[in-house]
Amino acid sequence: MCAVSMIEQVEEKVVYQRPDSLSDVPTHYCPGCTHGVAHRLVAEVLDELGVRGRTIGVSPVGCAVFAYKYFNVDGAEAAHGRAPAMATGIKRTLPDHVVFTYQGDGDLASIGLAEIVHAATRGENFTTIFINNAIYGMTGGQMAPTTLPGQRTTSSPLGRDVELTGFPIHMAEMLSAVPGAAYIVRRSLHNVKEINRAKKAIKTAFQAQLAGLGFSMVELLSSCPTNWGMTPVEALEWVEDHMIPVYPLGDFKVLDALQSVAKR
Amino acid sequence: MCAVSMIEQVEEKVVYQRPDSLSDVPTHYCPGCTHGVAHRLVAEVLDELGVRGRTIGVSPVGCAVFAYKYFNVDGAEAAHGRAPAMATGIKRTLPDHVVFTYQGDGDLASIGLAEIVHAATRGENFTTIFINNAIYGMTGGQMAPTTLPGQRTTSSPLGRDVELTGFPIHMAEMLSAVPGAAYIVRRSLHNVKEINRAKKAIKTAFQAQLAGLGFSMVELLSSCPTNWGMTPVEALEWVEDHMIPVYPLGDFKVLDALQSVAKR
Amino acid sequence: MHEELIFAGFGGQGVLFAGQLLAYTALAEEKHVTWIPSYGPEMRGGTANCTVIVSDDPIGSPVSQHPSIAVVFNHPSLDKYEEFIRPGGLLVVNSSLTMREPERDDIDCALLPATELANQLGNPRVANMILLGALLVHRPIVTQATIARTLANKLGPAKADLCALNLRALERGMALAQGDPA
Amino acid sequence: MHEELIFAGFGGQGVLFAGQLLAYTALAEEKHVTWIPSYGPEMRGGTANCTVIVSDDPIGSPVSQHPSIAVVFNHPSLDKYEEFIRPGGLLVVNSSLTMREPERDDIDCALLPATELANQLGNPRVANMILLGALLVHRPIVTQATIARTLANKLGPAKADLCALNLRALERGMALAQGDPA
Amino acid sequence: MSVELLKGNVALAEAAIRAGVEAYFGYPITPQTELLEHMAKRMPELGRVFVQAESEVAAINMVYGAASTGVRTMTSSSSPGISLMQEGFSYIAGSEVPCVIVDIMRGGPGLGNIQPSQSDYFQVTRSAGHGDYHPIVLAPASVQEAIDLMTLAFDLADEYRHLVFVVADGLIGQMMEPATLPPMQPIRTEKADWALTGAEGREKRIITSLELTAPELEAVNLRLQDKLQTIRETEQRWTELWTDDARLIVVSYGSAGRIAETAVRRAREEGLKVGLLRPITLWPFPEDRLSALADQIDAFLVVEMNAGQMWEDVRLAAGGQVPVMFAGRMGGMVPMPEEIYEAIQQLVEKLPECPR
Amino acid sequence: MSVELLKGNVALAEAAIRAGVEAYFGYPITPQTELLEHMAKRMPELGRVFVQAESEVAAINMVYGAASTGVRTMTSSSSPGISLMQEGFSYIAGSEVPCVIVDIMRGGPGLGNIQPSQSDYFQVTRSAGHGDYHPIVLAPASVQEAIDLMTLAFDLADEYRHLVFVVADGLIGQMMEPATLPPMQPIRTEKADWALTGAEGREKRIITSLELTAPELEAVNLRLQDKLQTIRETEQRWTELWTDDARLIVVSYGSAGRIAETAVRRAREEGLKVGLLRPITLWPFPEDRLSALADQIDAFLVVEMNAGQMWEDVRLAAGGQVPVMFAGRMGGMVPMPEEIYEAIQQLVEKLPECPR
Amino acid sequence: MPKGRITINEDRCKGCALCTIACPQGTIMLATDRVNAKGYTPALLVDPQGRCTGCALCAVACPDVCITVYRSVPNPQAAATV
Amino acid sequence: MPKGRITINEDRCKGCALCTIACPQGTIMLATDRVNAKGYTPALLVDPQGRCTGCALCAVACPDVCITVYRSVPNPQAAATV
Ligand SMILES: Cc1ncc(C[n+]2csc(CCOP(=O)(O)OP(=O)(O)O)c2C)c(N)n1
Ligand SMILES: Cc1ncc(C[n+]2csc(CCOP(=O)(O)OP(=O)(O)O)c2C)c(N)n1
Ligand code: SF4
Ligand code: SF4
Ligand code: SF4
Ligand code: SF4
Ligand code: SF4
Ligand code: SF4
Ligand SMILES: [Mg+2]
Ligand SMILES: [Mg+2]
Repeated sequence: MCAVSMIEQVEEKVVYQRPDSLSDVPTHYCPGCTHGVAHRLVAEVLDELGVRGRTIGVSPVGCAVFAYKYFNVDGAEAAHGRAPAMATGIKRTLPDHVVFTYQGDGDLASIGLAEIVHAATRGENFTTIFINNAIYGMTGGQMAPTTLPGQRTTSSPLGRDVELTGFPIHMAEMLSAVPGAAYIVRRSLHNVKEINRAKKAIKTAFQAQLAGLGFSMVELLSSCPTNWGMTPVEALEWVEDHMIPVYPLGDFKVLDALQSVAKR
Repeated sequence: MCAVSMIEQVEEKVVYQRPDSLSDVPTHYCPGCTHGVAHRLVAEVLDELGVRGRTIGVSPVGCAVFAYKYFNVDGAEAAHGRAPAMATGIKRTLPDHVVFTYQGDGDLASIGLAEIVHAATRGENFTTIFINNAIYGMTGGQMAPTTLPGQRTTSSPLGRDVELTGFPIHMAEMLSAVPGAAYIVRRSLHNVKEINRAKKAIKTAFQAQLAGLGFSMVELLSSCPTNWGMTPVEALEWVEDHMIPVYPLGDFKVLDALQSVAKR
Repeated sequence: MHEELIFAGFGGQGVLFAGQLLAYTALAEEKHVTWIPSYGPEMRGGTANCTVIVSDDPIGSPVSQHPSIAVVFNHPSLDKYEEFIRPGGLLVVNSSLTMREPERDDIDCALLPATELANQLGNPRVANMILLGALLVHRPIVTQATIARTLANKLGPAKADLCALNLRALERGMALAQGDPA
Repeated sequence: MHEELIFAGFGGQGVLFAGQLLAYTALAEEKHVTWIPSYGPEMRGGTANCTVIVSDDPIGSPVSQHPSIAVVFNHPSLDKYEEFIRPGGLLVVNSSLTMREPERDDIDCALLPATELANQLGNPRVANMILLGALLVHRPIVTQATIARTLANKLGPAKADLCALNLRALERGMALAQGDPA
Repeated sequence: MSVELLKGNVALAEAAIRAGVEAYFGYPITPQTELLEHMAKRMPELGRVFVQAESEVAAINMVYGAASTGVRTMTSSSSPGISLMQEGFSYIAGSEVPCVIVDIMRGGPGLGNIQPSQSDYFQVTRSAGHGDYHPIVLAPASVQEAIDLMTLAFDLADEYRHLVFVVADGLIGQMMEPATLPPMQPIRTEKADWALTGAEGREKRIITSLELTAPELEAVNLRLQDKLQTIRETEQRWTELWTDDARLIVVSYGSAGRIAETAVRRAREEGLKVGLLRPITLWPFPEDRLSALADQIDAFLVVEMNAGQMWEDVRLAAGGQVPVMFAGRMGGMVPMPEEIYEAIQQLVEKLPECPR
Repeated sequence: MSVELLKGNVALAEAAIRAGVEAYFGYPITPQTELLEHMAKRMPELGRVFVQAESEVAAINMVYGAASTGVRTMTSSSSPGISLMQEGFSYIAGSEVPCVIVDIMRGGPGLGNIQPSQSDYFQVTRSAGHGDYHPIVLAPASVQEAIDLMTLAFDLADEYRHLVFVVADGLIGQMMEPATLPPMQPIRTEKADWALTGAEGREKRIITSLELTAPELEAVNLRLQDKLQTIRETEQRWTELWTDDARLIVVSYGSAGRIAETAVRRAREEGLKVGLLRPITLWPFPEDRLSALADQIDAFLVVEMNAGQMWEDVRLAAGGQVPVMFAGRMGGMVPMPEEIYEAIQQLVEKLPECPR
Repeated sequence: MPKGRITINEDRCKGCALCTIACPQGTIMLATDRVNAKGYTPALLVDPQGRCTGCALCAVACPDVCITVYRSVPNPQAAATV
Repeated sequence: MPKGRITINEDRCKGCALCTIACPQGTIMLATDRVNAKGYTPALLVDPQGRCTGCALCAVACPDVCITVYRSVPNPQAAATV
């Protein structure tokens, strides 16, 4: 009785629901793939900053190729690795708009390396969300430049041999050395705490862009249960146990100017 | 008289002459262009290491496009910026041969950025001679990624504007961060002392390759009197006064293993 | 004889393997045969399909818009393929993972709770064999004997038990299909 | 009238400018005209050449394998172009920087120590005008008056002195050419 | 509109500016570099976008991005650079955004040289990248025509939401010739209804060339083919001289075309019944006019600075009615009027006396 | 040689290995990835070179390097990746080093999709890069033929020091079919007299595509054109069925060709006088045989998985003697035997009764 | 301890179980008895004792944005009557 | 102080003058009276007092490898006779 009357005396409010910047459609991602989490975080940030209506997203070629369907903003689908060049063309002609690229590690660190490094070097004022899952997801699990030493992939069946293929490439570190970069950090999506930290970073990156400070990138360690051959839960453990030791989380470049901005 | 008899009593020996690894042909370089000096140093090193007969040089697209004519070794002419990829193909099939690329800054740092970074990342065991003259020489003096802030070029007629085009790119520093790199240094060709230091570095780079230690690169600050609009002598002063402050000379990566090797 | 078959379900259900086993067996029986999977990003979301064509004549197209036989391992596949089957064709359904009956009345239908049956046999992964068994009862494309031989070759002596289990599942499927009056 | 001219020398000798001035002047005199430089890596080593075609008819090819006139500013250019001039053509030579006489006897030749003369006039860079002057005596393609006007327009009032100097050089070249019996 | 002495590359750049190009992205390459250099000077002056890209691959993808926002945009390059842009062209064609590309062709294959050549006719007319499409291709034969076609190029690009190439070679790019520039056009203010401008207060818009299922992608291709068919029917352009009573017609474009004109004029002076047809659109190829002429004449002579590429188009248009001969030079060699004249002469001698 | 059930992509890779390929360089792309993956497994096992390049641009330039040392080398990709290799192809053609490229075409333009398509026919036959040349192009219609042509490809590449393409699509690349692999060939030990091997004890050797002056580059091009002419005269390949008494001949290659065969067989069963000609070399195109057939028949029907590209070659070969019709699908749609049969039927009805 | 509840969009759910490990109250589990139209076993809130606090950690973890979270807050005027 | 001399390949010389500033003895200068076949004013050794030490700095500085350097070394047996 009492309990019942209690309930009558309280009202319920929604504390979590889908952000407006994320279209209400199912994604094609595999079960437990954290691409979906990354999408949601970006969408939440666009909502919070109130820039949905003047944002243009550039999708990569990779599993996120359909990102333009999922983000509820104007979008373009770039050629493999060329999202930073396409974003340059967009941002230069629409300097007051918010422009971001969403790229995988094959897209950004392999075929698109020159484009991302030069965009950062020129200090292009857009934001890049970099999904590092240590593999080529869409094409079925080949080795990426980010693949861990010894990691088995369909193009390194005996495990990545560093003698023949070299060591993993560290994009956040590399790009942080470039003067044109304003904000370069690495985060992970393997648990709720890190997901929340990742969201803060994404927000700061977009704030850097809004403040016109130059190139900003958030590298996100992400899972690929399908091509890693794990359950989604195992995959998150693998991110924590194997990826983070190779790809330490942290802030690699934060312009002083940002300290103030990020406060907003 | 006495002097005369003196002279009769001495014999004369050649202390300097053209190295065998440099073909006895005139070059097409402009008067005072230090590309010629870089060529000679590489040739002298190949002679001293006695590897001329098993060396393959890869020419760039740039003023050094005819390097294959000048070096008295087997040679290939790569596509613009792709010399590291071509060298990878050559070295992988001829692992016991000595392979080097000779590239300008437009070739290596602009269009060919992905190829050089990935060759270094894979630890390809060849040597790169990188001629940084802060300009696109062959095409008539356009801005390069290495062009100094404020420097006037035919594509930055009011001087390089860092707001729009970013700051100069530092390849030696960038590549030194890559695990696959064994030896990465920057030298200059603006006077005899530095020329001699440059030669030592070139020798060490080739020794690193002979020892199978991985990727080696010597960045050489070089002059372009023609496109800088200076006399050859003024151009060397400009290297010293303006380039070196932006591109500090030094050793950015030297594998410990090399200390011993270089002694040889 | 010319049959165009589609096997459709999730990854992990042995969909592609069932198709390949049929293809290898048809080859052993010296028939013309092609096998082709659905490939690329369609795989995202974990669906797995393949088309097998078995014929007495050389095969032109290895893909088919109107298969004569569809073997559906789950509900989405039922929804996707039922309509495309040629009239007079055959639809084999894993009723364990489908939430409705087939609607077509111009085709033969065989419904088996293959996943449950497989669980009874101790391994959910052999549901594919149960469905294949039912298929062969309705359309004797290849003989049980050749399948047994082919399977033995493929799995090799090391996996003899697995082979046995698969054959039991095949027989289970055949038995059930004989029983039911489709 | 249809003349195909080649101007050849080093960079810095005003080779291209001489050609352009002629082209602008011909345009002012409403003739058909084209100007085209040799371009690209040929520039390495500092050579500078251009081809000017002046004609009463529309011009097809702006380049010429057999020019009717060659103006050579230095020795290498003399060696390179003498042989290609059409019979009956004209060769104007800067004898200050050439180490031999022309060999052809089926063409007109005008030799002037243009660099020395220019130095006498106080500026080695006007050797080009001296050679141009000589050229116009032998082949009056355009009038001195129009050149003067064109030059004034190009250089503008700011550079009046330079303009004057150039014209003096032009006249010097014409005078000499009139004098010499080529 | 005063007549000036203008360099082809500079004229192309300034004509684009006056046509309202808002963004230029390019990478230096001889013999088109003066175009980029003129843009480097002028675009910032005018508060417009100039970016020297890190490569041709980047340049064309920057163009793709800028074009997606609905501004007039362009790039320029030469043969090897155009090869590197192939993927980008294909994406642009698939997404149907308008842009203009200038290709100042040089001798190939490979690094080849920088001399004038027309050896990339197939590359631009047949397959500017993978997939089923043809860009619109305009070929000027003079500096003045280069200016006029540059303006047309932007109008066609916008009208059809398609790529338009302006192709020439070092002769036209490097030459100075008397020409007149058009007045400066105002920059368009209103944006097209497909352009990416931010989804504020409207449905979001997408620029993509991706269609995962075959039926969807076939539909896209059918639409694209319809568009190309319309272009084929409405945009064939050419000029002709002395074709009315000609027995032999020389077909030649661009630099080769202007040189051929000298040869044909000479042949007419000699009383030979020779005409000239100079295609201005290489795609759509002026096939209708050529087929019509094929009925009236005894032969075509195709003159190109390549091994015989447009030759195929002329043969297709002639449909076997009359012989189609070819005369060409390669590797940067420029055919001289004399040699073309000789080719004409020899051919005319072979021709049957005809009643007409 | 036992018959196995082999996947097209895997069969291509293993056939290349057995043909003695010493170095493979590639970048993943659907629908050819299994080829790269097979190489990743097998090449290291055999102590041969496998490198997953950072991009297709890098891959083709690695091939260029390896080919310069005189080893058998190859790469594989699909449409967008092939577009990125255009510059590299052109350099390889200009330097005349042998190599093999596999192109498993997909629907375009742009990213398009990964479904089977033949829409890059022009790209491979007309202009694999800038400059005047054609690569040799082989088009298998079955897994067995893919194996056989792979071996041939390396032999032709070496014989002519030229690029050889093996082109197919997802149907053949992804399909498993019964086929037999050839025995493993020993790796060649002696090197060609142009290969870069180090100048010890001999004149140095150069691999380049650069010729600065026009006369030199024209000479190079004339040599190249001679070589292509020889190839044209000696290497045209095709198969034909029921052409002897056919009134209508269907011309179709690769996947479309095998499907067309089903339709033509059906038509024969119905008593229609229809034949099939399936080009195996797309370049050189079997034009001589087609011209000969054009005399005997009433019409050609071209069937392609594109908007009509080989169609041009058939029209050129037919030289206007007989009508050349076209039926095609695009965007990854695979024509079904039924629809091809219908096209045949309709066409046959239109054909004039002929005495023969 | 605030009271909460969640609703899960079963059709969107891919049964990845990431929400189940994210929930500190252990009140989410995957269905064992059925699959959704996509063929996945959807997640369910199983919270007889009303332990869900509405902390939304599950929603933060869900890659497919299937979860909406509600939290009960005391109704002021009701509070007044207490 | 060792004695030296140099020979300069005049046809190859481009008159860039880099050798002239490299020479510590100041014994090299560019011709003023003539140009070579390429049209450049070649470098010359002007060393009446034999100040050239054969240090080869000029050769090291020359981009066109025009300079050959010789150095006189005491002839042992001659030395013996002294
Ligand atoms: C030019 C080109 N090359 C290759 C491909 C094939 N391809 C598609 S996605 C992809 C890599 C995807 O990996 P990644 O960028 O890491 O994204 P992920 O799928 O892992 O999120 C490749 C190689 C292509 N579409 N285009
Ligand atoms: C694909 C391609 N793009 C552009 C060019 C034109 N090009 C030739 S050399 C060169 C740059 C040369 O500059 P750099 O590499 O710095 O060499 P340098 O001449 O200064 O020694 C360019 C852009 C080309 N040949 N190929
Ligand atoms: S393949 Fe990997 S990255 Fe791609 S959707 Fe599946 S899990 Fe995610
Ligand atoms: S242009 Fe510059 S880099 Fe090139 S040769 Fe001349 S001086 Fe040297
Ligand atoms: S809101 Fe919190 S307590 Fe409730 S189900 Fe989600 S995670 Fe568990
Ligand atoms: S996390 Fe989302 S998709 Fe995964 S099981 Fe839970 S509700 Fe379903
Ligand atoms: S060797 Fe030494 S001293 Fe002699 S000229 Fe050369 S630099 Fe001068
Ligand atoms: S450095 Fe060499 S090229 Fe220059 S002036 Fe001296 S000798 Fe001549
Ligand atoms: Mg990835
Ligand atoms: Mg440079």
